[in-house]
Amino acid sequence: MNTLLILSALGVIALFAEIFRFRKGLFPLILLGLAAAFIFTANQYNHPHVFFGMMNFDNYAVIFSCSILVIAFLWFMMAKNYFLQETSVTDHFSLILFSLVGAVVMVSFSNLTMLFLGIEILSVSVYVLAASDKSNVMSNESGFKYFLMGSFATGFLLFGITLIYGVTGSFDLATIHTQLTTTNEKGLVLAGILLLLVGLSFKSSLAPFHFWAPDVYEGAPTTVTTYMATVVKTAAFAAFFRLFSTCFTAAGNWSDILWWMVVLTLFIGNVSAVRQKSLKRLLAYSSVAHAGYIAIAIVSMSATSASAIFYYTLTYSISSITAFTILFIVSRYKGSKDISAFEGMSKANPLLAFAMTVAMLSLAGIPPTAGFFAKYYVFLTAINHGNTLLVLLAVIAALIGIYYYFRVIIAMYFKPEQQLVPIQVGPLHRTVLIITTVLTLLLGLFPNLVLGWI
Amino acid sequence: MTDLKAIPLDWYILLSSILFCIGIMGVLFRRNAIIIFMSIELMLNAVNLLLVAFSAYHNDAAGQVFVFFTMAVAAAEIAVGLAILIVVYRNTKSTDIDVLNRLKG
Amino acid sequence: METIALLLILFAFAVMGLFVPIRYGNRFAFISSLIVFAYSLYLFLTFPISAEYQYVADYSWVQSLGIHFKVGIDGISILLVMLTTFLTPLIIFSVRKSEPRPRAFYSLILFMEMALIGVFVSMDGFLFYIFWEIALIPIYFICLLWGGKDRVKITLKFFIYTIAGSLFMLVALIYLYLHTPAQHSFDISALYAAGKSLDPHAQSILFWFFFLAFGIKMPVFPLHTWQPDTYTDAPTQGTMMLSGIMLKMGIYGLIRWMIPMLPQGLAQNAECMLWLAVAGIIYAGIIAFTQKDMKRLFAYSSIAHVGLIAAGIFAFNGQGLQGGIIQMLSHGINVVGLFFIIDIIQSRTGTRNIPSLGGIRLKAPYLATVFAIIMLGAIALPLTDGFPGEFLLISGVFKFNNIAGAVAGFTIIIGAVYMLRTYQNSMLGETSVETDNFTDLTMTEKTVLIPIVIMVILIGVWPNLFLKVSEPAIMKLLSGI
Amino acid sequence: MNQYAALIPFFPLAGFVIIGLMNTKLPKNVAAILACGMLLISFCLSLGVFMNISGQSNEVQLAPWISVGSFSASFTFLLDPLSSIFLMIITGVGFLIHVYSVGYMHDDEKHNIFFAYLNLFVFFMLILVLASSYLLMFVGWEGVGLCSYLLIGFWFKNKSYNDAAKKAFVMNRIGDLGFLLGIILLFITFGSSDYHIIFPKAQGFMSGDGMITAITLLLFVGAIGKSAQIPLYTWLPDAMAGPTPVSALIHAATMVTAGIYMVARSGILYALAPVSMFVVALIGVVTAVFAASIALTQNDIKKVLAYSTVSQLGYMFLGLGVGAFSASVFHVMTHAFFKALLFLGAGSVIHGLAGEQDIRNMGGLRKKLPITFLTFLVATFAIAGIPPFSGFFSKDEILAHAFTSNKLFWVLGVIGSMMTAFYMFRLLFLTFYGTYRGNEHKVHAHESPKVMTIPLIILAILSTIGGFVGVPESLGGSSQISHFLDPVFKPAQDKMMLLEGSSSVSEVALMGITVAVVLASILLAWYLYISRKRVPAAEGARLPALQNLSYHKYYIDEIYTALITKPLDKLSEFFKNIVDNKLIDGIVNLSGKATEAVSDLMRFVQTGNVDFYLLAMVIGIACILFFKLM
Repeated sequence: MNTLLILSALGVIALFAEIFRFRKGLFPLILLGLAAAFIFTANQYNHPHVFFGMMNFDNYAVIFSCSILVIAFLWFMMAKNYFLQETSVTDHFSLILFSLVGAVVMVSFSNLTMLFLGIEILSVSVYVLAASDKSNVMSNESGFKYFLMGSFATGFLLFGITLIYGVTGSFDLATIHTQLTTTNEKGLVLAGILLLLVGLSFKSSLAPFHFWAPDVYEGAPTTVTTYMATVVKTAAFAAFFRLFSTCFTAAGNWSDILWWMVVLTLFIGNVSAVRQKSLKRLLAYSSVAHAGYIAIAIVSMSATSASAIFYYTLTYSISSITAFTILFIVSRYKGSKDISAFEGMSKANPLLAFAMTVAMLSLAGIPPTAGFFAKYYVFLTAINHGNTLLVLLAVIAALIGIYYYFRVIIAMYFKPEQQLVPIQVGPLHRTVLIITTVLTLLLGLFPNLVLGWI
Repeated sequence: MTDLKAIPLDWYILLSSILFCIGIMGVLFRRNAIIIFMSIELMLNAVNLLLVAFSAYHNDAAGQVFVFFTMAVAAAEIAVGLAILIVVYRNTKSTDIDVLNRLKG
Repeated sequence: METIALLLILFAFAVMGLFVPIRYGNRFAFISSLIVFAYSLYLFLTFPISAEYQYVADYSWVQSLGIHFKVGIDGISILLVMLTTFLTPLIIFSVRKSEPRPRAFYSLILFMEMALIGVFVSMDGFLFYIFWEIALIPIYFICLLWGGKDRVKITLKFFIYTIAGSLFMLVALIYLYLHTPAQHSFDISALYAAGKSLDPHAQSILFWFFFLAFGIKMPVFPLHTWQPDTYTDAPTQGTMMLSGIMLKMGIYGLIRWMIPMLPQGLAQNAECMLWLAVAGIIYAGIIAFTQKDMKRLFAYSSIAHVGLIAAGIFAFNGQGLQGGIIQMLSHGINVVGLFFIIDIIQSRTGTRNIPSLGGIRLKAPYLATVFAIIMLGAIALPLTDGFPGEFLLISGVFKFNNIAGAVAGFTIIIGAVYMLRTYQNSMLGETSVETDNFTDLTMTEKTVLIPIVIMVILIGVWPNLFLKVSEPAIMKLLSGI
Repeated sequence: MNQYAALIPFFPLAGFVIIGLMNTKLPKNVAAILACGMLLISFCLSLGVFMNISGQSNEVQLAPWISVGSFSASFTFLLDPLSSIFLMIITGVGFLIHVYSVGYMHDDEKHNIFFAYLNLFVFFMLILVLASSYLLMFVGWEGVGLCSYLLIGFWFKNKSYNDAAKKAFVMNRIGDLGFLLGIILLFITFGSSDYHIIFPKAQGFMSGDGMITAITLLLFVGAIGKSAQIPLYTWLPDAMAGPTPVSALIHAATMVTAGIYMVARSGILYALAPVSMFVVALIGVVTAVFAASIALTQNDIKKVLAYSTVSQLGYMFLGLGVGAFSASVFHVMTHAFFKALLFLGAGSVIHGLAGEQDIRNMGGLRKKLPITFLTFLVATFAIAGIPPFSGFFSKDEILAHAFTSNKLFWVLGVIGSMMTAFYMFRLLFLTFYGTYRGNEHKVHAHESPKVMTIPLIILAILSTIGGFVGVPESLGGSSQISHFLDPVFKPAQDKMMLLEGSSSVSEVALMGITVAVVLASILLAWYLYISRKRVPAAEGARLPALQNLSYHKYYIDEIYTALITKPLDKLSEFFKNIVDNKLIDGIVNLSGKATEAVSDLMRFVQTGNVDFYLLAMVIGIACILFFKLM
């Protein structure tokens, strides 16, 4: 609860900072606040705290909140410079902070009301952020598409919640769980579950509800895209899993549908990325594909699913931050987000190229990076659950993935250099990149560091 | 409240489903963004209706509380949506959604 | 502890190699690899002849998943570790002064050496897989950064091809892991037990999964098409690493992981595998007849040789396995020598095209002699290193299946044909325009080639030196099934 | 004595290593003396062994070699009468040829390397005969093949010489595969490749045992390759590309007889396999006649001798095939003497004529090369089988055995010896008689130096008297050599239970027939080439059909090229271009291409229109609800 309070307070401060001409001090304050929120959250580990049946800060919630806070911390460091150039920096920061509140709610709800609110708090902020580059038609389009489809999907989500409520008479997860085991309204229940599945699949961009993702990711400002690919995705999957693992494990047979959706997602995401020229769009499709991998753990609902999702989202987010940060730096410098903008980078900026390589290897799932262990863990969970065929398909999809991630590496290391002038990397970005790269390798080599918690 | 219960629940479900579908159709077949927003509102209100009905049948106030949340959220959403639409309109001079297809492929 | 020391030393050297002054890059890497060689030689000389793992170190790694950092060396591993540490200094030293390589190149080689040794000493399935994959990254970059003109396409194909195999192996490993008793474990013995407890059908399927990984790495017909292109396009050192050491990973995987784990799988598929391998011998050998590019020719010849090793291993008897082990060593040594000779020829004449060579023996008798000796090793003349292996392998295969053995035996004829053709067309005859100014071996080149020649003869005359080391481990393996 | 005997092969090896490493740093004289000296030491040691052997066999263990489980092979030498005879031939004749080479190769720029190779060859040959196991024999077997390769292609600038060398190696390899598989089968059957384990065990097998038959046939494939029998004989005539001493040493006296040695050594196994025996005899006799018929029309002095060698080897196999093991070994010995002599004589002629090898350009050399002529004459008598020269005894012993075994073999054998006499005397007459047909101005024929003629003389003496160690009882001799070899061949002879041959009278009668036939064909040769002064037609001239066939060696080489070499090359290209590139790699690449194509398709689906996305969503939801709820 403290987390929510701190984040909300920060948001409000940020909102008023403009008035009090507090722009300079705002950034350090936010970082401090996030650190404080992290400490308070971490303190609640093993001290579950239930907030009036609305929210339950169990270990699952704590771990995911911490993960989200860490990612947000890194994100702020990455995005600071971008927003400082904007006039309305404080608005943006407060939107982000509010959306973080939504994310924390999404990982800790114990009532469907809170789930709905969390999703909406998060989404509404992000709709605005996506469109925040006002003069850019792409950004407008991105925000508009996101909004339109998002609110459309919200309708289904709500319908699902309503049907479940209609059958069980409660929004409380535990009650729903017990009610569902005894109810006779199988049809309504299943319809409700399926509509919830649709709503959450939309948020986590599973096919065939993924269409918004590539366009929105591409059009939104790179920093916002990063936020969507990391925090939003983490929160969406945390909520998805929390809901389905607490309520619907025994009710209705929804996993075969999800199975097909996962397969579709894996192949659509990976195959579509193959021919992309723009790295940003490529990463967007890759994000769709990764959603597929994460969802494997939900299909294979079992004891290790939660930690698999946690590990996957965390490492995926970290690698994504590396990739997007470098994309951000390069696109600012060269004015292009295409893969070709990276040509010759290994000569001009060997360390940048190295960091990008590590990120790409991690996204491709190659040892010793964290991305490998994440995939491994998901596959382990799936095979343990008997979903071997799904894993085999995922393996094939992963191979396709390697193909396009390596296009970036090849561009950096092989293609003749366009410009040998090294790109200047600011200290904040440098710090972010060092942290994320080290974390990618460290978590890959010692997954125990985080696995033990959940 | 007794009046509400006099109507069979199935009818509520049917009605709101139909409303919901009309909303969907509106979203799908209209090009004007404003009308699409309205259709989405229709969908949300269909859900609200159902929620209230369920709430009544269960004798549980939570459902009605939820409706308030929904309405608040819907209002916020539409506000944001309209704001975005204004920005879009400034750049494209159109509220037709077909104009927005630069991002693709 | 010694095993971990070996890995750590190499890792440290690989990292340090990135920071030494540029002009000492080569020397630093060479000396580091020599130190590692000396250390492994010490381990080899003091290695007790026993079937048990020595120098075992076991640390819990990912506790919740039963993953351990468990390494150890047995009679089979020590030979491959020795092969790796013996060849790496030579490979590093083979870089010619006229084509200097940056520090990263050497670091990648040292890094790869570490990964390769890691593969050979892993006693934990997960660890094995990690090393298996890690080994791929440096070689990918070596080929990508310093390869020939089609390197982008070819190396990517190579990478995805090999990763494809390994991912299927990963699935199989996870499957086996989940069949270990509760508190699952990746420990090699636990995996052995798990594999053996499966019903034959399941074993058979897993067998194919593993085979994809190992078969692609070796490579075995018909999974070989990445190999000639990659060998041809990679820089010489890359080709040497690939063919000399890396393909042994696949063979080692067969011996250490696949077959002991899935005896029923082998029993069901041995015949099929054997014929596949034997077909590869003949197929690749015949293709080698008409290759004009020397590198490509030796690439195909390597497929043929590896086919024989694979056939011997699938026959799974004492001769086959021991022959496979000794042949791994000799193939590694021969092929590194041969590729280096190609490099020498190419650097002098600017071509690897066999028809435009000729008469080199007139100009460079030392080179011709060394080439001849290594070639004799490659065609398995008795008292050179190829013979004990090929003889044991053919007899192993023959024991298993007479006809397959006889067909496999044709390798000694086919090998002689293409090797002698190559030798004749490059070394003998009159000089051509390209070879007219050929100079004989320099000191550096001699330093690389003389140890190879010594090993060619040593293994041929005294194969027991190595066979005895691996024998107990092999016998244990055989009795375990 | 035995411990010293183990050193016999290592002296030549030392010679090879020293000369090979020092190469040009060593003065020519030193190298030559070193090489000859090493062989002389070996010869002396061999002599000691030979004197002391007296029927028993000893094994000398040196070192282990390969061992895997129950299987093991070691460096162990076996000294018995059979190996000691071969030791004598190899070191003795080898030494003489070394000495001869000092003169013959004196001016060659690669003089030292030549001696190194020769020494290496002797080393491997000695390993071959001293081996106490098949596997070690295989070491020598392949080793001599290597040296043969190196020496045939000694003048490696010449492409056709290199081709000949390669051909020799590959054809030998074909045989070696048979040999190798035979060894493996021996391992599987007897658990070892050591003679002292195999031979006693073999006696327990039934005659005609399938396994033994398979083993012996496979081993014989090896012998076919090494000893140049049909169908693998074509390398030997080409092998004449090497320097003449090489032809004498490797391709006449020693290496090519390795096949005979091996079959003789495995006598007990062959004795148990009548089928194999028949095959051996058949291939032997057919080769003998076939090769002789080719030799009839050849014009290259060395080619004639080469085909003659093939033919003589055929006789030896005939002997082995009819069970006359000691007779065959006897013939190996006499053949070594006279064939080495013939080659060296031919070498002397070539040397004297500065490289001329075509007999059409010779004639009348009797006066100019008197020593060469005389020794050549002796050798010709010996090979033609004129009593009391050595070839007579050995060949007639084989024919006598053939007669008792199968009359047809004998008939063919006699036809063969008729041809032998004819082509040898044709060669002799065309070379040394008549008038000189070459270019007198360009070449001044001269006798060779002493270092070359002395070995000729010694060999001539040996060719003359060498036969007396095997004078059959029927001619009042004591057949010493077969008694000497008896301990080795006794078990095999017992197994065969040979019909005790025809009476000595008929044996004498057979000899009479042979000698008469031989004399007749000599007369024919005299008539044609001395009286009628006929000279073989020039290149390209039209010849009568049969003669043409013989002159072109029955087109066997061409047939092999068309049936094996060319198709294999075509197959190679087919495999590479079609199967590998198009089919297998095509499938691999197709997966990549297909992915890209699908990728493009999917990009097309991602239209950018929101209403399409929404529609897709609704369709998706509809499908889900439909499938789950209906």
